[in-house]
Amino acid sequence: MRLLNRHPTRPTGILLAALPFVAVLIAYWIGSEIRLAANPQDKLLPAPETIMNTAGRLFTEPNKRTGEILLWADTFASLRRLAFGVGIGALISLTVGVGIGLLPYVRRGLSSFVAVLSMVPPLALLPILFIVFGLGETSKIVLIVIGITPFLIRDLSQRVLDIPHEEIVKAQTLGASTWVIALRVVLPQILPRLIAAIRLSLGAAWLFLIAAEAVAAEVGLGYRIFLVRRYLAMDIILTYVIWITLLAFLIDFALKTLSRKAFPWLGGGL
Amino acid sequence: MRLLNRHPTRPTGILLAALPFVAVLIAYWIGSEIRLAANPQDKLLPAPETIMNTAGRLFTEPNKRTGEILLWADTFASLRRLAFGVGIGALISLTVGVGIGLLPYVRRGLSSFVAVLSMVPPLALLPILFIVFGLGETSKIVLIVIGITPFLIRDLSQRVLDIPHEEIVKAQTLGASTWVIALRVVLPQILPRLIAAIRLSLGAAWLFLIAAEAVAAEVGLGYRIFLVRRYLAMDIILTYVIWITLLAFLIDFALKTLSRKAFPWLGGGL
Amino acid sequence: MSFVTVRDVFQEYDGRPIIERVNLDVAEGEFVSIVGASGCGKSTFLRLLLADETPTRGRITVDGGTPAREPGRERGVVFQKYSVFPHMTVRDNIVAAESFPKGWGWFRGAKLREARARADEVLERIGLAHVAKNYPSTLSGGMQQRLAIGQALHARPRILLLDEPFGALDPGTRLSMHEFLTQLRAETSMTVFMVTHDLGEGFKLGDRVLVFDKTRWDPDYPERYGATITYDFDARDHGIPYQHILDKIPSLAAASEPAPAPN
Amino acid sequence: MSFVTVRDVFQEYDGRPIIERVNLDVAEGEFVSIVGASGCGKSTFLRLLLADETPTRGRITVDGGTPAREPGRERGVVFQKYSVFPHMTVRDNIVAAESFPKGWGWFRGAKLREARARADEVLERIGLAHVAKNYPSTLSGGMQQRLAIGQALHARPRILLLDEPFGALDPGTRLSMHEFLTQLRAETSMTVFMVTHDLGEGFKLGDRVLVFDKTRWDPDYPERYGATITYDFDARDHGIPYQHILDKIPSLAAASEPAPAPN
Amino acid sequence: EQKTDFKLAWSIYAGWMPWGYLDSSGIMDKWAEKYGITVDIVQINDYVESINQYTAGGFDGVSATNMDTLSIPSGGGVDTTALIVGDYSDGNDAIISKKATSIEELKDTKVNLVELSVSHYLLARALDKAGLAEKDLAGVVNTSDADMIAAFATPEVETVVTWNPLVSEILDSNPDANKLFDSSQIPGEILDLMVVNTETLKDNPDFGKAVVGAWYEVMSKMAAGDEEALTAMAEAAGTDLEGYKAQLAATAMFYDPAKAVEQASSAEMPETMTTVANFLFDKGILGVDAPSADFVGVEYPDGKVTGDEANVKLRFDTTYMQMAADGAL
Ligand SMILES: Nc1ncnc2c1ncn2[C@@H]1O[C@H](COP(=O)(O)OP(=O)(O)OP(=O)(O)O)[C@@H](O)[C@H]1O
Ligand SMILES: Nc1ncnc2c1ncn2[C@@H]1O[C@H](COP(=O)(O)OP(=O)(O)OP(=O)(O)O)[C@@H](O)[C@H]1O
Ligand SMILES: [Mg+2]
Ligand SMILES: [Mg+2]
Repeated sequence: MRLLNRHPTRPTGILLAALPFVAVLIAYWIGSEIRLAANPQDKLLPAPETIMNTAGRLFTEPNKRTGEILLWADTFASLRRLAFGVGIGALISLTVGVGIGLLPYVRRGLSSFVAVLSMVPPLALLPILFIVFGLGETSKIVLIVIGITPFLIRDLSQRVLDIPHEEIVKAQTLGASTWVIALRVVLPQILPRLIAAIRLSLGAAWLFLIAAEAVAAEVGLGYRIFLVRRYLAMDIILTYVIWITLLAFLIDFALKTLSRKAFPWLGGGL
Repeated sequence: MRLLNRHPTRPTGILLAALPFVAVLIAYWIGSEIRLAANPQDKLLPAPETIMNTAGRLFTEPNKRTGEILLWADTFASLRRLAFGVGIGALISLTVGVGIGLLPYVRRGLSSFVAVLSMVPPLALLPILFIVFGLGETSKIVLIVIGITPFLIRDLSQRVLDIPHEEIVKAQTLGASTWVIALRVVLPQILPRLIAAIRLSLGAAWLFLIAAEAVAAEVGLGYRIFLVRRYLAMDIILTYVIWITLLAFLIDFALKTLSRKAFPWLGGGL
Repeated sequence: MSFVTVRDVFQEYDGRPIIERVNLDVAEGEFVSIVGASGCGKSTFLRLLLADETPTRGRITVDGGTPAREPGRERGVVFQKYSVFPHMTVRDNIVAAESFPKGWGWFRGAKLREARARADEVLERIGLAHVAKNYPSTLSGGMQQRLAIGQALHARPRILLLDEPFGALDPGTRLSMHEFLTQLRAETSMTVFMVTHDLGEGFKLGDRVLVFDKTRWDPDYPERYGATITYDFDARDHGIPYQHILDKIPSLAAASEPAPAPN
Repeated sequence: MSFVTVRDVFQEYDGRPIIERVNLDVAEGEFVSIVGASGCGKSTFLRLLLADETPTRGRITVDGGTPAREPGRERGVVFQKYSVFPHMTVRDNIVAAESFPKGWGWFRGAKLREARARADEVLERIGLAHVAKNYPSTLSGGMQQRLAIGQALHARPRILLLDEPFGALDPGTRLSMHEFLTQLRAETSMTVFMVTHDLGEGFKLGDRVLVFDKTRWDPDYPERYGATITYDFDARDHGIPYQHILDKIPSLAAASEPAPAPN
Repeated sequence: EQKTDFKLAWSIYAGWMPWGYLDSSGIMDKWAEKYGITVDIVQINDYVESINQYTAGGFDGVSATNMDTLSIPSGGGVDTTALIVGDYSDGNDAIISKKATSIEELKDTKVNLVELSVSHYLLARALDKAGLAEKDLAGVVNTSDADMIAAFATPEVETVVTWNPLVSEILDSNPDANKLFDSSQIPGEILDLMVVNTETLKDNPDFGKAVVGAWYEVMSKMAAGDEEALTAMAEAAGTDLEGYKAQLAATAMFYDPAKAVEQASSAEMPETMTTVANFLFDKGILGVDAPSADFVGVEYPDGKVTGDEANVKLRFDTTYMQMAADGAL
């Protein structure tokens, strides 16, 4: 039988899915053992149990001075920035995307500009950004917005253009104005796509967040990683990396679920 | 007439397209004038002509010590890294993507692993990367590969799954083995998608390149930007930013053209 | 007493003529079927009637008014696909025909309740009351087209334009849709233009059948000339004997297909 | 002397029965048309014949062999869509029928030239020689289906399976495809199974017409029971008078469509 | 112009940790209130970015080294005054090698460091003292300070130049690494300052008084070994009390304002600054338009000027530190 027609049984499937994770864990464990055997003080690949201990401590032990648990404070601060950045980016891109997709005038005026914008490396502009928006929360949020919005706009405006012309014509024959078409025909139909596009750009959003927090912040996941990187405290870094991965996964899952629940008319599509 | 039915005339259209670019230039020019009026030596927003002069110098004047023109050396080094990183990422993702999309066993084994991998923030793993791959070219290329491959794999494997089942069945009725199906039915059909996916992930690739070059390098566009940031030589930074934008644009255009030329069977699609 | 008047209409795309010198007078309440080979410009002509496009030359007027510049409520339309809004329930699709001309495209409170009640009546009449709360994607093709027609009619257009409305349906469904349309026609007295690929359908439903074809043909430059109305059949009393039309215009049968090479 | 033997075949999806207790004997060279309401499981049955799926229960054998576990060269197939490879030229699509069983799926040098020559012959016969170097996307729907059939036949299968092969074509093209298929049939003597929505087509082309329908029906749980072969008509000599079939099995006409509510 | 709200930026470094404590302990606020102003102290992780921000006008003052002050704000035309001379690096910056045992052995090898930083300067001085020049090396590789420890752990990196806490971190985890040279061999050349905009300071002497007053209150606490204050600083630096004390040991803090005044007025200062200016000019950091190394003028407490007298952009001013020393604040 051809390999492509062979389906694993249920238990085999679960085993297969677990395999790469287990392999990575074992590889790490071996690497860590080797390094620690050579130098028990090695910080690069701390033993798994060290990481577990550190993680336990980070998640539960409050800072003596301030009384708050740093990891949660960092998480909260970072998620807040992420939410604002992505939220503002989504709002801008919805407006501009619908404009570009629906109105020929706006399309002519903005589409090549957005195309060029999306090519500018935002990290290189960090100094200017910080000077224009200050070093507070604004500049971090703005970096996320600048980083993801051109992509979102291009994706959404393409989706607006993909809406069958027939639907737009139909709406016009029912007497809809441009405004009503944007609001009642186009907007609801690109909302699921907005969620999909946000899911795609969340990776970039995290990246920009971490980069911005590395430059100027007093709290935040990226800040903490940056701070302890100087001491090569890999147990803390790895805890944070795993935690960020988990958060990213949860956010992605939440968005996917939201999309399925909120848009029943998609009928399983997307 | 509804706004959505109004099309700008040709000259109006060109005017509209130029408008945002001109607006940005003027805004910059005014900002620069104001700052330079306050402090003629201000480095943050150099006058446009200063940038022009700097750019002219950067593109033509060889370095006194080494005799080579730094900008071209930087460009060459960065493009080389980019090409290797993207090329290796493309090869890996083609193989793995076809595997995941075509073979149920591989799909069960790898798809959730890749999904988790794509959530890991690569920048936070830089220290481990350096130790494993050294500080040379390898680690920079590997950062690009790690940064873009999970996305490429997910995109490509989805495209493989999107190939109509009918085509796969048809190939089987013509006697094709799994290998032949992968090679002659699936691969050629996802190549255009590979190019599209690469175009989408080039922004991220640049980002990772710049980040890697900021950490350790002797030459490269990102290296230079971070180096001259030490004395706030915004004229050089802006020249480099514009140059990177231009390069990104050219690469994107080249890939688009390649896709159109190399895959005539798409018939205008994509 | 011509209601829809088409005068010397030409349409070109990128300098390529598609439709040439079309003249037509249609009385109010007439049902006009349009047939022709694939790609000859039937849909284009419908778009011109719809005012979705403006003809390169010539003018199309309704009831002696000025030519429309964009689609509006006086012209209803049903396409082969994409004629209903996928993100609205069946009932909301009907309500949309009332609420879209309003400022925000929405009804609220009492108005919404009234509009919904009227929509339910419409659904009852078109036999979709039992799926009022479903989304179109859960409906069969025939039900979707029925909804599209119901929606178009609920806006009370003076002209109804149909572009192969039953083209994607299977023969059984098609027959039942014919019945449905005939029934609706009996209740209102709209002017209808219907493009179809199926000659039988055209003659069965239409009062007139227009045939679009090229009158001039340059074998070296097949795209040099556009199509125009070459025949205008009276199709009342089922247009018997329409079967002979194929003998007169063989291109209708071959449609998009070149004849198989002799071997 | 049964060639294709179907014995007590059941098929379920997620515990939902689609096909129940199907038994069938088909002689070599027979042309079997399959009709039935939309969604009753015709395509599913064809997939079982194709060995693209394995029946939940029962067995399907060809020429007394063991049941196939996956599609192979002995069964050719043409679907309504996606039956040709879009990334290969028309000629390469035919060559693929020869080269795919080879290790790398490629021919080179002299072998390639020979295969191409043979492919050109096939193209000549199916009337596509003039577009040998085109890509399928530039072909009309009818030409694509003709290519799909030519490609399937070039692999010399013992059984040909057709799933609504002409479903997406307009009536004129459809007629010419009927002719084409009849002609090809005359040349080879394959066993053919064809699913169609068009009763007339089924009777015109088939030697036998199988009707799939549910024999049991629970109004509260419409999905409780599956379909099976309820009629097996002899359709030789054009199966006259097939028109009465609609009186016997009205569900064929209504197809996917619920009857319009009376008003 | 006269104003009442001021902003200072600082970044994490052993000698600058008091700035964070100044802010969190409320000492700054107390002094600011005394003079009827507010001073906002902002921590910035990226040192270069903090100076850039100051240069661009985002802050009224910033913690910086003498070298970076000369190159970025002063070189950028922002007239800057060194308000506080906090310390000089007394071993905080070091050249560490895995193989080489002397500077001479660095010949034809690569050195990893943050280019154009004080590390680079330290290397240049070390090479100079050994009779070598940078071109005798196989090259310098720009390496981010945040990744210096990881870099040193990779096989191809042989020599790094960096600062604390990275120096102690590297020496601790690599017992066989050799410290070839450190800043204690060039005492007083790498100064850690708090620099402020000259014009702002001139128009708002209260700003200078409040900041200097607050700073020396914390200095006295540190000098007295106040555990609470030192622990807070240690934590902010991401280390513990022991670790921080070790870092301070390699920092010649001027706990006593009089010592700071003495350093700023010392006779070596013009010489040091000239060396620094030459280094900067040599590296092209003073800008392409800079005609020579002495294109920026530096003024010393006694009114002496090195460099271009018409373009004085960096001023060492001991007025306020003297006030602190005199207890006049
Ligand atoms: N917007 C457009 N721009 C350029 N060419 C167009 C456009 N719309 C239609 N055409 C061309 O005009 C010709 C007629 O198209 P049209 O859709 O009106 O044909 P049709 O008679 O409706 O065909 P079919 O029966 O296949 O629907 C075609 O050759 C088509 O390619
Ligand atoms: N892979 C599958 N998984 C689950 N359900 C399926 C699958 N394939 C088909 N079905 C279900 O089986 C039923 C029969 O489908 P099938 O495609 O065989 O019908 P059909 O008779 O070919 O219909 P049509 O005339 O519309 O093509 C349908 O209800 C369909 O939803
Ligand atoms: Mg058409
Ligand atoms: Mg089917």
